[in-house]
Amino acid sequence: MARGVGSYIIIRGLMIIPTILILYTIVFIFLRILPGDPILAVVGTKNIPPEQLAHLRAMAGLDKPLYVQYFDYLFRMIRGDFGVTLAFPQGKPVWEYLKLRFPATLELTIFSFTVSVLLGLITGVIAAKNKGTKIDTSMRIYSIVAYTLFIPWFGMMLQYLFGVHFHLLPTSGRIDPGIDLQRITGLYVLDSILTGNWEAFTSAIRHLVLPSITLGMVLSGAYTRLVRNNMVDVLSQDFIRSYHARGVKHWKVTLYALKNAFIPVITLMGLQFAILLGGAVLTETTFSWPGMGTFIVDRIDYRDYNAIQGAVVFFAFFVGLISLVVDVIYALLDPRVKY
Amino acid sequence: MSELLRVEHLKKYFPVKRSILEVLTKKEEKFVRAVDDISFSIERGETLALIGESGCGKTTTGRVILRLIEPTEGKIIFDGIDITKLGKEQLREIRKRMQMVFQDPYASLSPRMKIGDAIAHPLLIHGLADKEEAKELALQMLKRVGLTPEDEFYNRYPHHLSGGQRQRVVIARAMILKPDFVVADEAVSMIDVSMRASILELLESFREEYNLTMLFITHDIAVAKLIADRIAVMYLGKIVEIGPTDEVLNNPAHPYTLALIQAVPSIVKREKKKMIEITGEVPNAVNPPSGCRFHPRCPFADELCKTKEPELIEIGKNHFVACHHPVKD
Amino acid sequence: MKTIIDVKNLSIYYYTLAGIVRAVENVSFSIGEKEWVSFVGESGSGKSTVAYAILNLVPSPGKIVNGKVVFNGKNLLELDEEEMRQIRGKEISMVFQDPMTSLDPLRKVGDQIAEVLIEHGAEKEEAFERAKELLRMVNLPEDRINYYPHQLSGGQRQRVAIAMAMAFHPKLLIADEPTTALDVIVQDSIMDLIATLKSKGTSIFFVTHDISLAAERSDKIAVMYAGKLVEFGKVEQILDNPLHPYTKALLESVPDVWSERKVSAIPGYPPDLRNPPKGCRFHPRCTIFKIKKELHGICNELETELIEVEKDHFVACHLYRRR
Amino acid sequence: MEIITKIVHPIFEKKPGRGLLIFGLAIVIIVILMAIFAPLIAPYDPTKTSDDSFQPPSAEHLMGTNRLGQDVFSRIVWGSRIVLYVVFIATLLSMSIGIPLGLISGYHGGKIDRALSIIMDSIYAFPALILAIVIAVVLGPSPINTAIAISFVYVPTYFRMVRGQTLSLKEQLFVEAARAIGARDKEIMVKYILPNLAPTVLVVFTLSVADAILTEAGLSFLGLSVTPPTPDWGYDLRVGQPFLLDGYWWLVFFPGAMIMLLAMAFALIGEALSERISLATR
Repeated sequence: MARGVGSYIIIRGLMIIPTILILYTIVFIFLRILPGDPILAVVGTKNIPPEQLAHLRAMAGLDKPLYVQYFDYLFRMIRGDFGVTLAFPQGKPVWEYLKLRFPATLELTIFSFTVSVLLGLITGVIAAKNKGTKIDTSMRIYSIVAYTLFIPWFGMMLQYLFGVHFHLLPTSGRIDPGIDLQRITGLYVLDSILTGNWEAFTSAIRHLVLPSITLGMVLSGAYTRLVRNNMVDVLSQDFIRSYHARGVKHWKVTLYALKNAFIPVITLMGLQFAILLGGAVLTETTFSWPGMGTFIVDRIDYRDYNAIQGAVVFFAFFVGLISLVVDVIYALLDPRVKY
Repeated sequence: MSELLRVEHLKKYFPVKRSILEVLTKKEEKFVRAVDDISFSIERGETLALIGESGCGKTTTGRVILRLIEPTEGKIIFDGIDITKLGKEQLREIRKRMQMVFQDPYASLSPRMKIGDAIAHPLLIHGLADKEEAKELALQMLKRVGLTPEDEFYNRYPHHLSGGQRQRVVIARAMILKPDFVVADEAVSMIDVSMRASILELLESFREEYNLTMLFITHDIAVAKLIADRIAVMYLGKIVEIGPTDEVLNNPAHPYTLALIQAVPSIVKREKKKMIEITGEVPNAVNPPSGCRFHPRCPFADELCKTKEPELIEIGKNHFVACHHPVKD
Repeated sequence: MKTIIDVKNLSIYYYTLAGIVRAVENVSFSIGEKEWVSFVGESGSGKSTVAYAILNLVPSPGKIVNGKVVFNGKNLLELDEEEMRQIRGKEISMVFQDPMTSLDPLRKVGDQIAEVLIEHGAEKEEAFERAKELLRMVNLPEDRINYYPHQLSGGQRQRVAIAMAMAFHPKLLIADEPTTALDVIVQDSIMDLIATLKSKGTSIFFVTHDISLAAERSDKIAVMYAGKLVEFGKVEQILDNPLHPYTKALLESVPDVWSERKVSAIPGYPPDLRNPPKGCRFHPRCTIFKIKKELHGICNELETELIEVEKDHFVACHLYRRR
Repeated sequence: MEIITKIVHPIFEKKPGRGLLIFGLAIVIIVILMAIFAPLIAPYDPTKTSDDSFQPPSAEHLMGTNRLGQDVFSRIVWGSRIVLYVVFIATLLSMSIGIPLGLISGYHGGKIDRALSIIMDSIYAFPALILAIVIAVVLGPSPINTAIAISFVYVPTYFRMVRGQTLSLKEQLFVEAARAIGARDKEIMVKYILPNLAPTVLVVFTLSVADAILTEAGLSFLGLSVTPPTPDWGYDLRVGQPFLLDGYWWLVFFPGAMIMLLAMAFALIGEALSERISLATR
């Protein structure tokens, strides 16, 4: 059994390679093959000395034929070299930025993810247990409204309410300026726990509240819906009725139903995580959160193609990893999955 | 009487789905031997019932004969033509003469097609009528199968109809081309008991009208008795016994046939005495037992049965059995 | 004979969006000790709904609108949730139609069997020992306790379901079409198992659409049509001397391996129970009603009542009205 | 007239989801009318600046004015044009690529199907907004480019849905029945599979429009869709944000509320439709 799971993980891990390659290729095609010279875009003017242009091209690796560029970049990336920035500050390894920015995004997404799953589970189970009543309808409307919330707008409304109006919570950044926190993982909450820095811990949590509620709530809608529908479906199944017919206690049956209803939700979690990352770009921009999203947006302003490519391909790796984790969890929970 | 359909050494193996791990480690590909070398023929105007438990390959046999799925091996000779060799267009031509009635009337009609159009469609596909004529013929057909008022039924969708009514539509669609041969796959098993007889009557009436030849696939021996001239019993992809209906039912020669008949509940014969005690369940068709496939469950099995596969031998007039130790009464 | 369960004037309606479906109307019957009673009827006749009502498990949107289910001197429909739970699985147990869906796919068979015992007070270890024993009793190897349901065949799963139902020597077993999804040979063996249970003192409430299956091992047969109990009596009474026109027609429509008679269908279709026919619910399909003009104004107007025409033989038809 | 009642009647029929459907349709129709009649509805020129900056909502300026003294209400009215234009072009494009591809790929199967599926799955698994950002950056800010960027990321949605449905429909007995009566592949796809896809396509259409509205707004919020001074909801939100902390809430409240309302309207229609379909097929 254990060996089965191990080799399943390896095989599934190998299967994310084509996914990453495809995304890399798409991004490469868009950024390199479509018309427009990225260097000129960075510089923003055509009046630039030819030797400087040539230098920039060489730095970006643009002086080689396309197919060489394609494989060159691919192999360097596997070694963790994501190229260098083209725009200010020129020539800095993109990896340096990713190392700095990714933990911020990860922290935000972990908290938002937790918020969304918890909210979705609670609302979904409530709706299913009250199927066909007004409560069910209001949960359904909640799921639609949550799903269609526009992140920046919702974020700003929360900022206005809790930041401007009540002065309860900070509206931007990850931590109060002036707090000194030793960086270990880059996840501030974790780092502050590890170093026992409670001032930093409170500050980090307070900064996380609004962004993660914003992002988490928007994504909870999909869970509400799926949990509700699965739960209704499972509750109407024979095996639930036969649990009751065997005199199994009510709360236990609910638990078993929830377990069965949860299995399809795991698949959704993988897909939702991707949406979460997309939403993180907007959330980070809204809350000036120094993560991957704001990094990409900053680089857009400079038209820094190298940096954008690096960040996006990095995202592709991350998405692939998440889908792997999700599949493994699924296989462990559902005995029907064959490794 | 002449022969209309002859099946020779027909095989259908389905590959077993392998997991990614198994594909990558080059684990040997396995097959479900759904139909494993069967031969039989049907005379013009005759009804042959193919009976057996689920998974014995009877439904696969029906689908392969119409080439709805491709056979792995063997010949299917319909009116002198080996249809396994036909190309796409030739096959379409011959399908005018070979039709099918399906088990599940809830699934065999497109939910978004009016039932009248569903009945008329075969005519249009084969260019046998223009739209007007096809509609006229479909209306007549609706009336013929008892769905009246027919112009009202024409415009209904399947979900407005009961199971019995839908099955009439399915029969009408199959019969509108006036076929020579029909495969009826469990045509009444999903219909409510009180209406089964009327569906059988309907099939019977078409059989008389068109001198239909029929392969009637069923798990219900009582139904087979009602409609069939001959019965073929399948077990694990093989025909184990074939013969005239009364012969097979009253003098079953294969122990499996005997077990099957004895298990059928009856109102007339309520008191049961067990003639044969069989054990276990139908084995996996991926690795069927050696020799006679029934030997692990058969009370009469000996060494011979484990090693040598029995062939169909004639034990009475037109009555064949594949058993080393046929049951005698 | 001692009565095990006594059902009186049971009515169950389904409150659907499309209207109120009168699935069961005014059904009364009783089952004696060690008695096997088979409920026969077509789909939609309400036979399964009656079965669920005994355990007060009618699926939503169904509601028991009237009636009593008296068991051990108590009306089960008035018990609170905990009292009812104590009875379910211990004194009355149930086997469902589709063995593919009646076991939890995520839990091992052994855990599910042991749970019944634990829920009714057994210790954990003792429960697993007993689970193995129960599996042996239904002719399954005891190592099956470590299997998941999807690793078993349909027949094996139904055996597991019966094993669970046998856990406490229940007074009553409710079997809702337990063999419909199975092949004849397996069906026969499952019927044997149920018969074993009966021989140990359990009464059987058996639901089936197949009257020939009911013919074999039952003591009594109850025929339901469109939510009503139309005839109830001993097997010989029902099969050899059917009184209700529906019972007669039903018997004539069933093909039988050992009979040479022709079969004939019952004309027409079962009624829509949102709007059942007035009077006798069978009258639109009844051939006698069609022929006998003098019944017009009676069968299509007056409600029928279940009348005892001979000892133990009840029928709900105006032809047998007390005059 | 009869045709109109035929279309309108089923909407008002008393079935579950009627309220949602009517509410959603009403908002969509209002926004469409707003876009068509923008010159008549908007009281001011949306791009004309004035000295009346940061005016709170009043009778004169229903939704106040922004930093440049432009009338927020007029900008919202005109902004509806961009949103609808971008979203409908994008959806149309992704549908016309995704649906036929999914149908053919699912029906015929084989190597091409497998290759297409892997590609589509990869794109689908990736955050749509980030991919749209990359494409929008490369193509440059203009409504049509935004539409292309959005359409690219929604092709997999249609492809996967149509392919999946086709795969399951293909296994349905009625498709086998169609083959048994001698129907050709083309006839099976057009007459038997496509009509049965229609309801799901309709639902996915409304939901993906809702999604596309949010993506468009997201892109323009990041400054990737239009160039100033074109009125656009997402862009106005971006421009208004720095002044939120000063209490000028109306700069962001109204444009954002419109984005959400429109997206919600489509999602509600989709919800109501899917409920009706599931009821009808039961």
